[in-house]
Amino acid sequence: AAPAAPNYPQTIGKGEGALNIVAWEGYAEDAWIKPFEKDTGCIVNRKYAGSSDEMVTLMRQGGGGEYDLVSASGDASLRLIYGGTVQPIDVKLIPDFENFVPDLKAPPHNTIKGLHYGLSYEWGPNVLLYNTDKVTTAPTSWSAIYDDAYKGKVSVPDNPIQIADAALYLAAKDPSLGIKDPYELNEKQLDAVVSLLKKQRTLVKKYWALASDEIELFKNGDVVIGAAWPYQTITLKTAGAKVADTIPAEGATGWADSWMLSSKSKHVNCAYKFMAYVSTPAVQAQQALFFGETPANLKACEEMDKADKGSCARYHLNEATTYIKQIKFWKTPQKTCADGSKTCTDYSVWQTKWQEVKG
Amino acid sequence: MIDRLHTVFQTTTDRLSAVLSGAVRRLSAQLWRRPGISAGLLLSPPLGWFVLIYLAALAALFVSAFWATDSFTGEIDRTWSLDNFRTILDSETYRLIAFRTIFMAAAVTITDVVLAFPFAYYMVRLATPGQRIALFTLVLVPLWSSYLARVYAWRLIFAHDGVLNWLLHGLGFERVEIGYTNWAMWIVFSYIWLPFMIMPIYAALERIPYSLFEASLDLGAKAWRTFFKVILPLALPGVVAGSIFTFSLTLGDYITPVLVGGPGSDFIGNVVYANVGIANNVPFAAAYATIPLIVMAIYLIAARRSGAFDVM
Amino acid sequence: MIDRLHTVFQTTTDRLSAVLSGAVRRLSAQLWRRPGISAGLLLSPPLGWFVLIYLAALAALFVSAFWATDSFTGEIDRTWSLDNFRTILDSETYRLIAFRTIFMAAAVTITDVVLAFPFAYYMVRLATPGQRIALFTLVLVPLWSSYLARVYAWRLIFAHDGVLNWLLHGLGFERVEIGYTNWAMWIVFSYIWLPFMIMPIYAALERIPYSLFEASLDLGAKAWRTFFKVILPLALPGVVAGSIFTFSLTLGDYITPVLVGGPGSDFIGNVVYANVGIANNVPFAAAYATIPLIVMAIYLIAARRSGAFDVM
Amino acid sequence: MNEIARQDIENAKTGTAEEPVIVRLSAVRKNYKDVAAVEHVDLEVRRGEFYTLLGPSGSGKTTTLRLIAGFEKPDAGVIELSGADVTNLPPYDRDINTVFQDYALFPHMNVAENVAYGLQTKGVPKDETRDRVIEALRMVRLQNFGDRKPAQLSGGQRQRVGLARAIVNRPKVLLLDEPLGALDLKLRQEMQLELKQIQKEVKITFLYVTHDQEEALTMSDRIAIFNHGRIVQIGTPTDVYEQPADTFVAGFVGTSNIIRREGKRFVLRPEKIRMASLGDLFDETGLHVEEARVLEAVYVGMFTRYHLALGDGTEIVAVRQNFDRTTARFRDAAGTTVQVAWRPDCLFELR
Amino acid sequence: MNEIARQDIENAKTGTAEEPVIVRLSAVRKNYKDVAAVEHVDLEVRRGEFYTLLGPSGSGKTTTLRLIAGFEKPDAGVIELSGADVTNLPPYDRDINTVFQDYALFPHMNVAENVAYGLQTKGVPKDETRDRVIEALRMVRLQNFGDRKPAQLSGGQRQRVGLARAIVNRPKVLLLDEPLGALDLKLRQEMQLELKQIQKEVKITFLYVTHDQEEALTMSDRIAIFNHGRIVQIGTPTDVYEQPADTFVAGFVGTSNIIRREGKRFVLRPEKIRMASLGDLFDETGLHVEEARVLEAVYVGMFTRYHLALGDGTEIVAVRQNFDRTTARFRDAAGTTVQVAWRPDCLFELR
Ligand SMILES: Nc1ncnc2c1ncn2[C@@H]1O[C@H](COP(=O)(O)OP(=O)(O)OP(=O)(O)O)[C@@H](O)[C@H]1O
Ligand SMILES: Nc1ncnc2c1ncn2[C@@H]1O[C@H](COP(=O)(O)OP(=O)(O)OP(=O)(O)O)[C@@H](O)[C@H]1O
Ligand SMILES: [Mg+2]
Ligand SMILES: [Mg+2]
Repeated sequence: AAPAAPNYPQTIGKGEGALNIVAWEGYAEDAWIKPFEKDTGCIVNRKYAGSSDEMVTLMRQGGGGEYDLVSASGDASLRLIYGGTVQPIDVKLIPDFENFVPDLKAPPHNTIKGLHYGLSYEWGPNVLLYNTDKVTTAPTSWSAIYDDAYKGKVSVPDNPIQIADAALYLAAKDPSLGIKDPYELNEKQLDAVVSLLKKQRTLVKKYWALASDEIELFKNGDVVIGAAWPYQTITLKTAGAKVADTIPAEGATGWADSWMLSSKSKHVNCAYKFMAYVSTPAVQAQQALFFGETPANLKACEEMDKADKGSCARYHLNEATTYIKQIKFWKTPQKTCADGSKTCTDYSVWQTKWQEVKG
Repeated sequence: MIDRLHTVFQTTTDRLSAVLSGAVRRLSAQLWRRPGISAGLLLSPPLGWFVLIYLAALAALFVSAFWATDSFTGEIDRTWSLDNFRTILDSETYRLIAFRTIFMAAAVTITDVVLAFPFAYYMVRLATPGQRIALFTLVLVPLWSSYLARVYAWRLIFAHDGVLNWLLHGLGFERVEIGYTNWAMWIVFSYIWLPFMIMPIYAALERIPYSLFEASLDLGAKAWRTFFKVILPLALPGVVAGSIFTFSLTLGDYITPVLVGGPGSDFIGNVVYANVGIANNVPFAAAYATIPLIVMAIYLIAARRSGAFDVM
Repeated sequence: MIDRLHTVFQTTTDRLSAVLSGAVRRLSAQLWRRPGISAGLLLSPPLGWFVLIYLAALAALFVSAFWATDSFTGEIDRTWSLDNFRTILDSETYRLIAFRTIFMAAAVTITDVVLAFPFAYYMVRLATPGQRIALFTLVLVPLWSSYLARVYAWRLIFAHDGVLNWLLHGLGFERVEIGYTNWAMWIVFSYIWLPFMIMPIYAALERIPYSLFEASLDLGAKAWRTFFKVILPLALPGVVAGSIFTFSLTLGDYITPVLVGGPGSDFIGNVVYANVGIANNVPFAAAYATIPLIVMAIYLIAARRSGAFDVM
Repeated sequence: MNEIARQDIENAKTGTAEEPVIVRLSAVRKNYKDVAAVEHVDLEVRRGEFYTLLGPSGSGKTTTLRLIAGFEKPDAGVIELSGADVTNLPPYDRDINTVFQDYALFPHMNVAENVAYGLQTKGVPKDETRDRVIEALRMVRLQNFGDRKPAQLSGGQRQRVGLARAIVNRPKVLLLDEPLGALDLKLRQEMQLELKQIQKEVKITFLYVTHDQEEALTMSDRIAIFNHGRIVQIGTPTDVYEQPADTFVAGFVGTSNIIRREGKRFVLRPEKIRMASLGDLFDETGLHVEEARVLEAVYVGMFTRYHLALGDGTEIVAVRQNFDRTTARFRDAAGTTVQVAWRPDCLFELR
Repeated sequence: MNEIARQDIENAKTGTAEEPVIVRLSAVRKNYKDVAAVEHVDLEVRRGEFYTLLGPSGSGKTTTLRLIAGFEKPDAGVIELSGADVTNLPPYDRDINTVFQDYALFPHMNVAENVAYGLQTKGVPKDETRDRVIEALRMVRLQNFGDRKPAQLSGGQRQRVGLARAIVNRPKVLLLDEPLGALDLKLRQEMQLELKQIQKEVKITFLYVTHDQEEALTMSDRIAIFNHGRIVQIGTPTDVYEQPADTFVAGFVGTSNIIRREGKRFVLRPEKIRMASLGDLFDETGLHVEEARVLEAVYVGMFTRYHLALGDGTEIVAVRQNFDRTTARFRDAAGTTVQVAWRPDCLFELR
């Protein structure tokens, strides 16, 4: 399949009465979905997915068309685009689009040749999380999770995209490899990364698959250091756990989620209404605070501070335009590198390699 | 209500410990009387430990159902309350999902009984020994391939452009759109767990003497009557065993709903998964997971009161 | 190699159709001889359809194993090749995972036999009727709660600061770190599928006349000898049935590895899931899923050659 | 004169010829693959008869019964019931009921439900069913056992339930396949009396299979002796015991001594032989007298069994009723020589 | 003189007193919850004896055997084997083997493996095991059946395998619990002979349980009669048949007529009664003669059974050996009056 051609509606018409969405857990809470349903009459059927892979699967099932919208992360979005599963969105129909962080208006993970296949939503970095009781000097480098010191007490996500984290670290540690973009690795570079990850495997207690896994692991003392999301840090801290997180010197990978519209959507009007609604500052702020991440809409800053003083700064929304440059956002690795050569390794290779790492 | 639940809990614990200590007493009495069996009991320490941990795990689960979680922080609040159960009962969605799960488990069980019975009957009564081996193979082979792969195979069949529609189209029928619906789940579940019904029914049928069948014909009953009055009641233990298997396997599943279900196909397992996986709300998940247990308990107690077990 | 596989395929199909047509012939012969059973066969049309779809699903699975997928777009390329199998055999990781899965299934099966046997034996021979009901309840109750909930309960037990370590610590023992290891998986699997072993062994033991036990003692055999020479061989059908259940259920699982496994805990099911979910590489997943099937087939054929089935 | 004796004598005279034939098998044959279970059987059972099929194991008795019941279809021949051809009718369309050797009681139903089963399938009204069940249970003396499950009954009681379950339907013919085969001696003797009693009461034709010759002799109006899938003799008990058609019948129906005289073979039953000490006289005249050596004497309570060797070496068995309390008389003589005697007409020549 | 008779007479004289006691039960008691299965049993079995426990169902025979085998522990009393107290030993430490009523053959082993089982547990060398198994199978005439599975054998054959499996161990005592109970009459009679033969051959003490009185009478050296968990009489077959200790024994061992004379009750066995037409003379003197009315006559082949009513209305049974081929003589007389006679010493007074 090829990317779908645009098929924009002229205006947002009357809602179809229903909307089927695939979302991350926590991305469609009653707190903001109920008012939407009341306002628009679009009843939202939510399907929570546990992983990017599951999202792709769900969106493709039944030849597409079962679900209208998906909150895809960068490691899934290109797969959805090139698989013809999602269609371009007419951003002119989204009033808040102009308030988005500039880098998120047409990022490479959801915009191809000027066509917006996705509408950026929330984003955040993958941080280095550690137990302040057990790790007394705050780590400043990702080397902490490749270090024998915490053997058997390390946890990293169970996700092929984790290769990029290691690549980011290797890019700084071993410049001779010539890694420029952690998502664009040739075979030699990939092999180097994989051998590093294989060494790391002996240190790992568990590759976490669900957000809650990581929380449990830290809470129960199974793990003292690992790669995590800010959401987990916040949850653990409020639960009284002695943890802290940091973005180490090498920088961090991160995710930027986008709402994407199925190319066979049966509820296009409701979908546009929904996208417009969740782009509003109020919803963006609610979402950010609930999940522990940063909105795409710069205007959400006030709303965040209103609900939780200082949270706008805590999530770096106030300096988003610069902060965002530190983060290497997830995107699906492809065979074709940015320079047009076909020497890069694609996602299926990563996936195989990741399987090898895990064993 | 809490008081009552508490009493129930207490009584259950008491009973259980009475039963266990009774068992121990009886065991030692037996040991004395039958020294021959003592060696067989060398096996029991691991079993004892296992039962202990088994009970601990169950208890941990049930107890946590009465706790609460701060929805924002995810911290567990160890004060006893029935809030979780109240939430479940008050929410239409949760009620619906619980009902759907139990209903589907029941539907799958009934379907499997209906399918497995003639199949097992054929194997026991009509098949030659060679055929019997072939049919056994047919039943067992799928079990050796991955559960997931089998479910995916069904997706290929049900897909809009899948095998089924290709077949229907070829035969000149209308295409059907049963992929990603509860119908699809029903078929897939029935298929996946069918061997777990066939095997116990086969074992039960094998034990029914053929002369009972003849006696029924002799007394003027035709095949249907013989089936419902003689064969079915006597095969009931096998049907019950198979039903326990298929019912519980369906009840506990949460993958098939994800893979072949559509919107509105969530099972209790999915809610449990969601609550543990995201909101980290173990207590709520535990409470929700006990719902079918409570339903079954009520059902079994009612069945017992009505004397349904006396037949066995 | 392809030629050989093709021949095997052909032969299998031929045999299968021979068996089926034989069955049909035999059935109609029986119908003539025993008009009484004809009504019982009204049940067969749904069965026939089901068998057909059942076979179609299996066939879809096997056939797709020989196809390929475009790795990026997920489109299926329907040209026959053995590439998938070659990839699997060449990769140490895939071989290891397949081996791990089968080994774990075998280990769990053996564990469950060892645990279920004395339990079932106690229920059949030593328990009073009241105890028997209590023990049955103990075995069956967990089946009615969600599979996931039970697995999570074990996480609570195994965690670094979990119930088990709390207990060990309280008793003055060293803490153990078995959470998120293959040991944890082994225990959880053994626990989850134990009822599926207990029930058939119980049924088998119940059918062994007590006099055989006494005869063995009478002839000078002590308990161990009696167990291995008399009880175990006679309970073998139950053990085999239970083993089929636990083995196949473990083999097909992929959730427990995710939830309680650690690094190096992936199962065939996880690879299948990854391949379907990510690369949408159904053919590869199908090929991988057939691996245990092929292993089992080779094993069973070898067992048959060696005459292991003649005992039954 | 008692019932049985009277009937016996009448049968001998008239062969119940005035009663219509109720079961007729004509040239019936049945093979199981290459085993000929029933080769060629012609049979006529008259209404009200107690008709016994007697023969060794594997001689085709059960197969014959199953053909009549309709559980099997003959390969050749015709089966008639009251003159109508039923060869192709299924069991439930034949007015016949069977008492199975293994009882075949439905284990999940209690006694009353078992007995009521046949009536319910026929749609007999509830009240009538209840009355007839009570009546049938009374007949087999199990009035108070209606609520029991078969597993709670002894062998003899189960047997009687099997009987009640059959007779309650008032079939034209009742088939009984070794109904007492699994019972111990004492119980079997009791049940024999009861069966006979019940047959008199319900006046149903009994077609009875046994391989116990004593049972056949005491109970039957007529006996058909089976061997290798064929009937070798049909007759009253006295007929088959006293005038066996051939060596097989002679040997199978009771113990029999075969004596050769003048190149001919004769049957001599053990009880026909009188014994006396050497020199004593027998109390009857016209007896054939010989000398014999006593080999062994076995005390059986009611009688003593003697194993004797005649002058020509033939070993024979003789029985002697124990008229006296001291039984040592002849036992002490074991090893010595005695006189044996029999009425010449007790020798029955075998062809 | 034959073996049994000689032994019988010797027993009667000496009570096998010269042989040592091999099994002794002293004041043994066994309760199952509130049921007293065995109340108080004293028993002495001597080496080489064929000792039978006879009694009705539920009288405690099986329980006694199970106590001796070690399957149950007595609540009181002592069990000795060759003088050693074995009360607390498990079955595998007692030099005793059992032949089970339901055979209890191991269905997964073939005949030879079944028979070899006991030797293997004792670690008998392979060669010797093979030889002894062959010998034991020869003894029960199953030489060629070593490879068969129990399911492929007939009832009688299975029984013999059970026997071979026990005797191959050459135990001091062999316990047999109604070993022939499940067999049909013909087979049972054959097996009785064989059992007796085998006992003579292997010279093992047999402790035999039955409730078939004829079996007990023909086979035993001594019989212990059980009732309600107690032994009511011990004696030779002639003892218990001819001189029953009480009404119970009289009724249980054989058919018995109870006659009242001068306020006393006497036992009279059916075979002691002679019959003659009115006016005829009996061939013996000193007989007590009465008149009786014939109620019924049943032909049983070897003899005819007569149901008679004496002058005082007492109903009695008499049997008469069928010396003649025509048996109609007395049957025709049914309903008429005959003379009955017996030797006065055949009346045995009951206390
Ligand atoms: N279903 C069957 N399949 C094959 N052979 C059979 C079958 N039933 C009976 N036979 C054979 O037919 C012959 C006659 O058997 P049948 O059961 O009629 O004998 P029977 O006289 O009733 O013997 P028994 O006294 O042992 O019951 C036997 O050789 C038997 O092996
Ligand atoms: N395991 C048991 N539990 C309870 N009661 C028992 C048990 N075994 C025997 N009894 C009772 O003990 C009494 C004696 O039984 P036992 O089996 O010794 O009799 P038996 O003489 O062998 O009778 P049968 O001729 O029927 O075999 C009976 O009343 C019986 O019900
Ligand atoms: Mg038969
Ligand atoms: Mg007994």
